[in-house]
Amino acid sequence: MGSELLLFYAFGAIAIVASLLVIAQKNPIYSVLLLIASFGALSGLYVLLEAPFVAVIQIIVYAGAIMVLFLFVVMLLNAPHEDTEHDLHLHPLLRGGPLRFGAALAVALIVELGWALTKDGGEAGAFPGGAVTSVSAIGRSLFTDYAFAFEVTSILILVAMVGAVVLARREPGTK
Amino acid sequence: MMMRSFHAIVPMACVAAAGIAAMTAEAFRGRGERMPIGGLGVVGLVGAAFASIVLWNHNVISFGVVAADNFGLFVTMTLIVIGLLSLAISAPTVEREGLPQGEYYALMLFSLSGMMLMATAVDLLVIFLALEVMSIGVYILTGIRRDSPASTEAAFKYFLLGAFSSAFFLYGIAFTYGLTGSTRLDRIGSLIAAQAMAPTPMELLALGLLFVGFAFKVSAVPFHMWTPDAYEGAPPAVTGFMSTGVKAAAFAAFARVFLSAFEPLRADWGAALWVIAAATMVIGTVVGLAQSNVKRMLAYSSIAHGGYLLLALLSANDVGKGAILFYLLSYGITNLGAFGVIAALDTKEHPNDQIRDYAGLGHEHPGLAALMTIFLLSLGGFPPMAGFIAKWYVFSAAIKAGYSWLAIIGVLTSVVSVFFYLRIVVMMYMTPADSPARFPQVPKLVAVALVVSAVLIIYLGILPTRIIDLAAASISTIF
Amino acid sequence: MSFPILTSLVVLPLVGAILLLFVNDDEPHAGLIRNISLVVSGLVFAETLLLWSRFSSGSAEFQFIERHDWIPAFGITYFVGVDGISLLLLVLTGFLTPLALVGSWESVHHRMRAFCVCLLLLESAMIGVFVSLDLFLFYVFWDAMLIPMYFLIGIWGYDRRVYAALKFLLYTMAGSVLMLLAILGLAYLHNTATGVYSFDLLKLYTLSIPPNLQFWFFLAFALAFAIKVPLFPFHTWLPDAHVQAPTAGSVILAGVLLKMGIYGYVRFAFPLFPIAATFFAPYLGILGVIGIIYGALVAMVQPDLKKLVAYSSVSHLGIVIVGIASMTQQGVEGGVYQMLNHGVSTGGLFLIVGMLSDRRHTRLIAEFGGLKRVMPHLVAAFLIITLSSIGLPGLNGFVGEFLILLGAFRADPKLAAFATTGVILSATYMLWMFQRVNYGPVTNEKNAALKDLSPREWAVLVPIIALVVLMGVVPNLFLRPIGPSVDRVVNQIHQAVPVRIQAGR
Amino acid sequence: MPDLNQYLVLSAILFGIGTAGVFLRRNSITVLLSIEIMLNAVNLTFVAFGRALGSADGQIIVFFVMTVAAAEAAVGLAIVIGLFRHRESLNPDVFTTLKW
Amino acid sequence: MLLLIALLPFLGFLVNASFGRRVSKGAAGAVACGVMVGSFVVSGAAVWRLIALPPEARAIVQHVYTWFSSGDFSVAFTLRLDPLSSVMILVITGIGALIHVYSTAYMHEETDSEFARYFSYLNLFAAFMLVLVLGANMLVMFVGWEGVGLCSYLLVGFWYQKKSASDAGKKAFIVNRVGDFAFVLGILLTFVRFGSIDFQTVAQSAAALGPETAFGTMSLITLLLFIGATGKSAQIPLYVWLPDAMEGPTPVSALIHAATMVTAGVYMIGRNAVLFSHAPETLAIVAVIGVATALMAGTIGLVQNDIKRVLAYSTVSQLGYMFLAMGVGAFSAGIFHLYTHAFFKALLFLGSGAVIHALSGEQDMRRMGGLRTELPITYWTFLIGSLAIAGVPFLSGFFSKDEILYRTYASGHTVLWVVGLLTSLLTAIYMFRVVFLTFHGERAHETSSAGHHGGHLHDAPPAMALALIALAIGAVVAGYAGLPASLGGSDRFATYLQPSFTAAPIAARADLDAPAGAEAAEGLELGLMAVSSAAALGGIGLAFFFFLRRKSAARAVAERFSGLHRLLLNKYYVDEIYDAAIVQPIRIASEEGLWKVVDVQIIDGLVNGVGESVSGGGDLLRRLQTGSVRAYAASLFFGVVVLLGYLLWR
Repeated sequence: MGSELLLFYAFGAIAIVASLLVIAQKNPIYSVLLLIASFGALSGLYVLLEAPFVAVIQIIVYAGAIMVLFLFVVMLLNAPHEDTEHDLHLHPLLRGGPLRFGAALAVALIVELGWALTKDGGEAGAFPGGAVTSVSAIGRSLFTDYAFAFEVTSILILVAMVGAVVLARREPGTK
Repeated sequence: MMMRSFHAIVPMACVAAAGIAAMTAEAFRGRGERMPIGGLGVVGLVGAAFASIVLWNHNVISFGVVAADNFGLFVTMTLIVIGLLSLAISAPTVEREGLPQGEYYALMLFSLSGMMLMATAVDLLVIFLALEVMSIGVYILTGIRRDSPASTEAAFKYFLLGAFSSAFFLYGIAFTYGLTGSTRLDRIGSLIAAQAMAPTPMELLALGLLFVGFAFKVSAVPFHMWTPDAYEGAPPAVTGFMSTGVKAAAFAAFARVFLSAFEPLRADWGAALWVIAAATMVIGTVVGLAQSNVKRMLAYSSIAHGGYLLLALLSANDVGKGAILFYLLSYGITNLGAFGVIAALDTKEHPNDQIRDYAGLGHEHPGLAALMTIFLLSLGGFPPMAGFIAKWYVFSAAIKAGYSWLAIIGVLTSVVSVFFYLRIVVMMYMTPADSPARFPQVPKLVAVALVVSAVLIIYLGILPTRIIDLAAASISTIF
Repeated sequence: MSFPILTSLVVLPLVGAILLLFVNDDEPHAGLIRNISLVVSGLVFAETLLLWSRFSSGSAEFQFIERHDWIPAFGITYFVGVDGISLLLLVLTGFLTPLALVGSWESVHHRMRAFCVCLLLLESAMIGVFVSLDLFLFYVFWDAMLIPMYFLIGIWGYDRRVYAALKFLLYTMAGSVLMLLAILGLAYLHNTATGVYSFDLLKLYTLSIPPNLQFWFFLAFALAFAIKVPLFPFHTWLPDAHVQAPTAGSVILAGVLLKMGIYGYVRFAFPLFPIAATFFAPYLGILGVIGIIYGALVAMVQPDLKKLVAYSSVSHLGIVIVGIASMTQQGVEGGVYQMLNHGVSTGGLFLIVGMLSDRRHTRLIAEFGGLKRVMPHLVAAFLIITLSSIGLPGLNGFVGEFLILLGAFRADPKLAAFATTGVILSATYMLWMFQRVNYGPVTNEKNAALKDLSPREWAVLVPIIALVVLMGVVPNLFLRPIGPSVDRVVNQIHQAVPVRIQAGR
Repeated sequence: MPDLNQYLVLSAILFGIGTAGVFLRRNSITVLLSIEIMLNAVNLTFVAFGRALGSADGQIIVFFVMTVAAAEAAVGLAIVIGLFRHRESLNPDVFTTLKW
Repeated sequence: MLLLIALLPFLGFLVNASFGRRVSKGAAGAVACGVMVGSFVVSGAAVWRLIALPPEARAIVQHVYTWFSSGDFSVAFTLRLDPLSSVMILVITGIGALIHVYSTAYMHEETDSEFARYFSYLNLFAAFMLVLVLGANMLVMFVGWEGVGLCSYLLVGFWYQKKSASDAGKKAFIVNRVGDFAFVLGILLTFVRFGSIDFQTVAQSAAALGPETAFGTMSLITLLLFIGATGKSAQIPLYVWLPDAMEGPTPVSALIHAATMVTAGVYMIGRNAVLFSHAPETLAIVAVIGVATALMAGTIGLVQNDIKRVLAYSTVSQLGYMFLAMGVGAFSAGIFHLYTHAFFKALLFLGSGAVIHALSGEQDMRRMGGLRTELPITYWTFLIGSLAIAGVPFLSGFFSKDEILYRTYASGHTVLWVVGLLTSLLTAIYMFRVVFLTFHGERAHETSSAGHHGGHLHDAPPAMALALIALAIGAVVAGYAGLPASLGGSDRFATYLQPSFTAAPIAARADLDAPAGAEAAEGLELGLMAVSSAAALGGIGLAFFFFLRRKSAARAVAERFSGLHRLLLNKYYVDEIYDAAIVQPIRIASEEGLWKVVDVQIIDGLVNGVGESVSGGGDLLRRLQTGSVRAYAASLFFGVVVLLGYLLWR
């Protein structure tokens, strides 16, 4: 089954590199596009995990909808390049040094997580057979066991919608 | 018992319905037409109150994820009180700032329902969703004064950090799920208890990450940085709402998760919580001393109060659990009262939110000043106010659990905190006003709300027995 | 059950305060406000006297007990009662409040209503402190007391009032919160011992507390009370508070509030933690002696009358501490009696200083001089009160002092010898002050035209002087109720303490 | 065939990158993107666990997470727009009127 | 009855204090004198009843009420009349009455209210003095003790507008307080030791024990009591207040600072005779202090120019005599001298008062002289007084002083006797210096008084004259009450007093008194009398030579020993030393050290420092709140990492 491993590494590499580039970019447009790429890789991984449903909505919802929203906003604000330290006299705590310290923190976190997860002995090792793949099964439990959660999300979306309108709506007066 | 299985969600359903009603009402509101939209909220809340009274003592569980046990219901009631007061004190803000009524009240009610859900949910996923409902609503309310940069900035910071922390929280849920194959607290609890002796690193990860999520919501040091900014930027009424409601809901869930599911791992999180509680009390108080803006000062004070609540959580004996509930109630009423006063004084041209601005309030609005004094004294923990009983309750829990040093830190910080509460009193009574007639008229509704909360505070301060018994009873039903 | 006289004592001033809230706070109503509050406080005084007359002096037990559940979940009860020790302190409170009120008739000009309300609330809280036999209740009153006092100083005080008020409040609180923890600890101990929480003093008396805990608890209590007394070196809030407080504030502060520290020792700290108390008493006594000498010396050189009296309080209360620290019948009884004396005479001194500063709007000794020629009556009263605070036999000060010294001498002669130097020092600073203020020619012509006592001021001073003489000539009248209770306390301590520790001191 | 831990480590790395992004970038939108990265990392974890446990729950939870992500994105972007209206900038460090 | 004695003057005080300012001087004076006379009569009656009793049982006790009591301690306000106190009350009421009468004339210039105030104080004094001597236990005595101190404070500072006067009053009170400090301790120790403070009880329990061989508790008690006495009776080291006390009106000096109050110390020792006689160590100290004081005061008296100051120092010196007597165990002798001294010293003061009155306030003897002719009554009475004090044979002073010297010698303290003798020589000298400078020689006409008195001075008005003459008679005859056996008397005074100095009627007398009746002793006594009489006369002679005949010689001597002269003139600089060594250091240390540094800076600084450091910390910490959301995220993230790290690698 080497191919799966190979694919795993390929997708994984793409995801990581793409994400790194996302946060390495100065221009948000590129960031967004790169993020879409990494999401693509992720959906690939979902396929490997025998979760076609997730893989699909990953593309449709995430890459399709959310990222487009981002892109739209970036365009709307015709995203300026982010300004550098020299453009604004910064509080000492925000200069490069502290930020590098932040990066170090990130590394530390990864180390911690990695250590914890790998040290966690093999009992959660290779996957068992028989993953749930059928969309119908998912749908069924979604609307039975998770019906309430589903309703909650409806409220959530409603709130988000109202909020987005309230906040982003241009003032009646202005311009 | 004949309770049908979805009844547990009735309270929050009422509130959410009220929210939707508010929106629709707004939709049909003609330009410039005045409509008592807040009233709808009141109706919903009263309904919710009625529902929860009926549900009392029945331990209904709906969909296996929402448990209307007495603990949850007590918090729900607290939230209802908070909601009513918030609606009342919101009136002037909405009027003067010309905020979109419908949206404002709708959002407030939605996030309230989220809070209630958070308080009653027994499933991590649902807790997460509820938390999101609550938070997103509050983010928006924070930034609802679109024309004010501060407000938007506050919303931005709050939102960003909130999203950041909820990502950690979610990650924690993921690990928990991975470990236990479920997100139900009861199953998690039993599985963790099974191997509590030697927790696997992943368990600890899950623990830590969930901890972070809650710690952020209750603004515990060092996850507190957002609090002052958000509180200062938001409209005072909203600040009052979130400083009490969010705390209440978050603490309810915090207690539920950590005192039931993760209780077996106390050995691991106890010490961490010790440090965090101490740091929270100290930082909240000490930095509060240095503030010149009332809202910001009260933000730090609320951080400090979070510290006391953490202390109660830490010393989670029978006393402590009751203490959490009682403290949440009294603190909620008190703090809302204080912010109510701020809201009543807040106008577009004179925000009146600097401590200096309170000079001479004692002369111009004796009543208002007196009320403010009561609230501040209660926050400072003076008898015969609710705050005193609450603090005393917490500290007795701490003493009983043997956390004497934390208790000492607690009492000392509360003395220090008295200093900055009294700074306002000094301004109101002992400093002559520099520019007279800055203060607006206080709307009837607000006045009533404030008086009611003051009365409640004193009632809780003098005759707390009934509530204490209720609290004790509620925690005895679960964990 | 009989008429709840103690509760009515606590409630009466409250009612008065609430009553006042219905009167407009403006100039035309000022008189009405004054009269209402005066009547109320007068009634309170009358009721305290009634209490005294009903009190059976022979018994050492608590009387007029009322006990109702309050917060049953924690065994908190509304439990009040008086014994000989608290009885007279109640009377003192009742006696001084009206005087303080009348004494600050002129000096308070703005917000009369708020002033009277604060004073009445304060009185209610003070009475509460003296009657409560439930530690929780006690603490509630103890803390509640601070607020009105804070306002009295902060609003109607002199130029640096805000600083003084805050200092008073925070300093006192800082001490008392630790006591709160100790109280909780006690209740918890009672819980572990008997399975139920209880803040009931009488139950806690019987609780056997391990010595190491006793030490911590005692320290917590002792600190709270030491700050209140104020015991050297915790006294620095006192001069500020006194100097800045309005006359009424100073009178109540010196007359009653300071006593609560001593009262606390006698009622709570000593009997609750006898072993620790016996261990620490000598050190307490030493601090007391330092206080006597230090306070006197510092008082001697004060340029400000109020400051001088404030430091003299430090000195006088040092003597009282020495007395109670001796843990002998005479010492403690004298201490209790001296509390009353100090309340009367220092209260009187502050009233007189108030009258002077009402006339001249200054309290600097250098500003006065030769007053005897201008206002012989005031000076005569001043002289008598001065003498009483010097401790002249035949006036009240002496009896208490002598009993204290006797008690102290039995416990530790050397200490007593040092304490006795107070006899010299008090005379020195008081007479020097008296001479500079009243004798010599009238140097400052501002003083030349001062009016002598007004009828109102007569009304304030006569009762005090009468009491000064009465308490000096027939002390037994007052000592009779005190004796048995003190006896009870002293025995309580000595029985609870293993012999070797007593031998240790 | 890759086993669970490899997926977990991968997601951990992604999560770390996301966190780093939150305070390394000086562009609000990129910061939001970083948060999205974090959420996706979590999703990966969920799915992996679901697969390991052989249950559909993981996938369903992911579905909910995505909804949340969408909601957050919407609100977040709305706020960003509001900010931009005030300051004509996306640099989070510009918005420091509230401090101390 | 006994209470009445003290009560009458007290009533007088009340009346004058409350109504005095409204009634005329006549009325006020009448009240004051009336109560004194009344009290004298009552005392007389009381004493009469006392003497009627058999010697062993001579005591009248009146228990008034229990003053205060606590536990096993209880003070009864009890009055007790016994031979000793009977002498005292007669002296107090008798001489007191005379001085009251005298004062009505002397104080006549004062305004009505001042006049009334004066007499109210004077009555109050008498009342307290009587309580002092009648008190049956130490505390009641202490009441009087402090009371008289108060009155002396008030009367010395009577002319309060004069700073010197109010200073003197304050000084008197405070110095006395130093003594009282010891007195109180003495009382405490007595109670702790004997379980009672009643004189009788203490005496009996003391008598039960033998005399102490080493310095023990009783010695300590007595020493403390004696220190108290030195305060009241102006002995070294606490005598300094008495000369200043002359700032008061002269009658006051006569009554308080000569006749009665200052002798309280002597009386108190007599009261505790048994106790003292059981503490030989203390007795020795008493004797030495007494004689030293006598000598020192005498020397100072030699050179003073203020007539009242001379008398003041002579009082100090005479008191020294009395203590000497007490110190050698001759209690009766001491009291005897107290009694005679009361007469002639009061007389001398009143005489000087008459002079001052006549010269309208002049007190400097260098501005007097030649008044003999103009003030005959004053002169003669004053002369008698001087002769009496000088110890010229067959006047009262002679008997009492010789009694003391004899006892001293007889008890083997030869050195003390020599010093005593020397002192009596000095006494004669300085007294007659006064006489000659004041009344003889030619009138110094530059006196300010001459002006408005139109050159002619008028002698003492009747009221004053009456007092003077009465006292003069006393000064002559009083001594015969104690005519010693050696001169054919029977020493009745001593025998009368004896019961008071013994614990119980049947207590060994021998250890108290040297055998008075022994033949050998008589010869010795006569011899000593001759010596001291010679000293007295010699002294008068010297004074005559130096201060009347050859003034230049006096000046020459003064210049010869100018150093010594200045030393004496400045009273050995004792006041200055006290001021520099005690008063100023304490004052400065308290102000600059205790108050401004310890209190304000250290203690209060600490308190405020805590507050400031806390708020300072707040200022510091709030800087972390940079306002940048990314910094916040960093802090949050930091928290996460640390927390996880802790949990994982705990």
